Amino acid sequence: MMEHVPLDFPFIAAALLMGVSLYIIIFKKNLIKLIMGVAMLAAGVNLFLVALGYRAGGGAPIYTGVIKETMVMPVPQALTLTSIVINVAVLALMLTLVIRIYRHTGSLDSEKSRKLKG
Amino acid sequence: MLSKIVRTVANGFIPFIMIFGLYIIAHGHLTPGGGFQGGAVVVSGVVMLLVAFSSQELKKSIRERVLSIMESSGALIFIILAFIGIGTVFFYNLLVGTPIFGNVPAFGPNLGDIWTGGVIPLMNFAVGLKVIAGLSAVVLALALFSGGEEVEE
Amino acid sequence: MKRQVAGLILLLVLVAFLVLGMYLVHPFGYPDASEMDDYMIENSQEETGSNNVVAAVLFDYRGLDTLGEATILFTAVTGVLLLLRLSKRKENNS
Amino acid sequence: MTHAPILIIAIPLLVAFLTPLVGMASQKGRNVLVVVSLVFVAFLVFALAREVASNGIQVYTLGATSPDLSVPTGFMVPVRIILEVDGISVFFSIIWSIVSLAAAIYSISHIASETGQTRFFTLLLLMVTGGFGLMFTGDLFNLFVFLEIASISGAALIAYRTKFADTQEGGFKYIVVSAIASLMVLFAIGLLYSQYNSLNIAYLAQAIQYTTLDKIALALFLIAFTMKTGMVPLHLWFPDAYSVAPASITGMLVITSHACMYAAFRICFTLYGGVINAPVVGWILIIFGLLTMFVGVTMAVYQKDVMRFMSYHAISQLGYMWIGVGVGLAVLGNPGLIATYGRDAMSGGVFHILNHAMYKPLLFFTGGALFHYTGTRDLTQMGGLAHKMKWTTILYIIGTLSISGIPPLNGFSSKILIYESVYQFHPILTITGIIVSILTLASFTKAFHSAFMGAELPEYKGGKEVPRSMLIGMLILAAGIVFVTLFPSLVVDWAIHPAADSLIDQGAYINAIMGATP
Amino acid sequence: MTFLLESGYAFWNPLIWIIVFIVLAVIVYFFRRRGQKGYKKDTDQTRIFLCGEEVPEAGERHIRVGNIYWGFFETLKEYYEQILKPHTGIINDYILWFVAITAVSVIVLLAAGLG
Repeated sequence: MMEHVPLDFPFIAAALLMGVSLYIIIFKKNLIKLIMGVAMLAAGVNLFLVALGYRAGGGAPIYTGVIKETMVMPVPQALTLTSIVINVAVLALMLTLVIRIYRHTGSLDSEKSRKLKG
Repeated sequence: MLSKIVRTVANGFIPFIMIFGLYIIAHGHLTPGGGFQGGAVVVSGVVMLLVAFSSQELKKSIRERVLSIMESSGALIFIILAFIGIGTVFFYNLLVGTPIFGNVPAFGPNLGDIWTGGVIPLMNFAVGLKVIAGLSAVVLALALFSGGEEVEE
Repeated sequence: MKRQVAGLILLLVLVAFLVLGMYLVHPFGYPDASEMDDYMIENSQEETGSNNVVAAVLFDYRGLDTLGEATILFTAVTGVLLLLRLSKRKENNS
Repeated sequence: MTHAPILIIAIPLLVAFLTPLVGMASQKGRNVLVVVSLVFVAFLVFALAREVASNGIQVYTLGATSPDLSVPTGFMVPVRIILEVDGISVFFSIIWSIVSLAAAIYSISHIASETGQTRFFTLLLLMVTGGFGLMFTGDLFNLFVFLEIASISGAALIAYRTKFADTQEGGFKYIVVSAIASLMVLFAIGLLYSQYNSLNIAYLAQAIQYTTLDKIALALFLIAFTMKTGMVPLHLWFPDAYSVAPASITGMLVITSHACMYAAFRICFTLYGGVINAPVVGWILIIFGLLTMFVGVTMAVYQKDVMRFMSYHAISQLGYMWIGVGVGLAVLGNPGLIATYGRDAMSGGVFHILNHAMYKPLLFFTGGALFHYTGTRDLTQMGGLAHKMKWTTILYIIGTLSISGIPPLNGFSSKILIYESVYQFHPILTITGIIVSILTLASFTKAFHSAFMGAELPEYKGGKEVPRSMLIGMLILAAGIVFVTLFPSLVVDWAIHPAADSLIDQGAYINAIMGATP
Repeated sequence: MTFLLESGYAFWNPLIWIIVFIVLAVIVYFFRRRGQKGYKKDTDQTRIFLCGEEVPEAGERHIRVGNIYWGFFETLKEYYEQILKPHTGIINDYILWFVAITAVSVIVLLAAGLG
């Protein structure tokens, strides 16, 4: 499938996005940046999922009005929709907890909020 | 509380945003969109109000209690719509073929009939109600809390 | 410091494996298998009466996922309102 | 009765949506509603268990024209979400129903002095729903969704006591770890979907080829689920999250970690069972299990916070289960060895899950009772509490003897199964297990002496025994311990062996759904 | 016989253990009631006697958790220094461990497939 390799760009982009976000999560000590890393990781996974369902030259799988002959696969779009909403929920809860931590400790540094250790 | 111009523009825009969101919710089974997307659009209007006016101003008109009642009722409508199929199977689309949203389009492209989809439009409405109430409650609570207040239980 | 370097190396190894896996995934736009999705595209109109196949998948074929999704949103809202509540009860309603 | 699987998932969900409305009306009515619904769900679970024991695997296809129409007529691939309940699912769901009922009853007076009780019980019911869905579903993406439900509600409940800083920190760590593990699981699901275009576990188990992508997906599944379980190199979040939560929630979190263990079993035995390189994965699990046992118990001896101390013991007990099931997985390809000792090892591991699910929440509840009485989790400030908390002391002694495997209590009956069967696989496993058991007894004796024994301290003279509902919650679990102690072979024959066999027998799981198709 | 547990290579029976414990309890009780009965409550007979020294308060009498198993920790000092090193309560390190173990297990699985 060598002739298709350039077409793999969305998958490669998803993998690189996941790598970058994992780097952010591991090496950035600011809690808000950590949450941004989690959001980017979710974005990478969603990009991978929605790219799975694409068919070359396909249109939206909706029968209203004029449509193309080939339709892209509907299930990955549904899965991506679900996972986007799930990640919205997770991020809302994370930000709430960070606000509370900031109220308590007065800092956003993950090395300062380590009362629990050992 | 931003300047008078921003507030006036927000006042002008808010009905269009609401109507667009409700359109997306109502046509979820015919066109791209659905309950979650339309609800998100409506909540974006709420966020615009929150930015234009202060959160205290909004707190006078929107009450936490009402929002949580709306959200619970939306979720309840959704799960009850899933339960009505339990005579056959849970989540069975009972309304296909009945007068309510029961028309079945012929296979292939068509212009779209609003009375199709069985329980899907109703579920879209339930989810839209729930998303509007829930997300505005979250946004309002975060704004109020960072403004120094806390939410009553 | 040594820990950070080792972590960086292992992270690069993992990302390398992910990119390798991405090359092994079917070429973009040409899926290997699509029986389930073809079935949904064919039958969604007569089974659910919905023109929008994605809506049919969300609310009929994979309805439990959407119920769980709505439940997760409900959970997050309840959790946010729980965590931002008054930490001590006011005298008038206690 | 055919609707039992979905009712067990949907009724706690319905009650969770009702709870905020009822809680606005009356607090007592809300508590009654929660407890009654959980009792009803427990009855449904036992009825479903009898159904599975008599009629085999139960299949429930959501939205189809008939519940057992798993594959559309004239078609080869399952398209709808299918709930599939076999022996191991029913086993875990029985544990989950009992412990969640005990935790709900315990919570009523454990959080009586806090605000936001209505939302607390709502989240507790949502957590129950997530656990049941995780155990019953036969669909990978649905498993991810229910995993997220359990994780988010768990994180919000861990941070329930918002006036302390450490609770917020523990909840944040828990939700970050859960979110990343869940996203890795979702990525692995996408890898599988890209090749086989299906999300149904049975269909994937039939079609899987063990290509390179499948190996990467297996690694992601395995490490993500074992991190959620609390296996040792990835256990660091575990005590942080468990020690700060309200005690009832800690007792439930133990079972959610067991549910993630169930998901890992499902992946290893059912999804990859036919093609997996069993010795390698089995040895990975065994080595992690040895580390888990030893590091967990040595860290536990070191602790001074009562809940952290018990959390590290929860970690070290997980090691027994991993060793038992890991040995069973390592010899999976060899029917002779399975018959010789593999099945016994897996039965021991599964039996230990049951025992651990009885005595560890009991011990966490007693720790919560200590917190309720003294207002601190620090063991150095406790002492002489046995003078005032007689019931708590007795229940703590029961749990201690059971966790450290003192005959005749139930901890011993599962440990002897593990020891004897694992010894033939490799003797070092048994030796480590016995050493860990000794250290467990030593550390619990230390905690018992420093908390309960000694003269009555002046600062704790005024208090009295914990309220009744907390005692009821603890007594339910103690009754379970006594039952398993008295009738070990009954439990093994009716619950443990079917569970272990349903893990070993992959074909039955596949045929239950794909039976019609060749 | 529902009490009997056959573990494949041995059996054991909780009833036997319970009976043994009951017998031991009876023997202990027998010896105990052969002891002194002449003690009177709340007199010097039942008070703690430390060679005439005055008895410290309850708080000082109680051995706190920090002082138990001192020798154990003293012997295993190096082990505990090593094992406490990874337990930095920093969330980033937790994810670092996760990524590291995932990479290692991917390598192991792929290598096992080759061999």
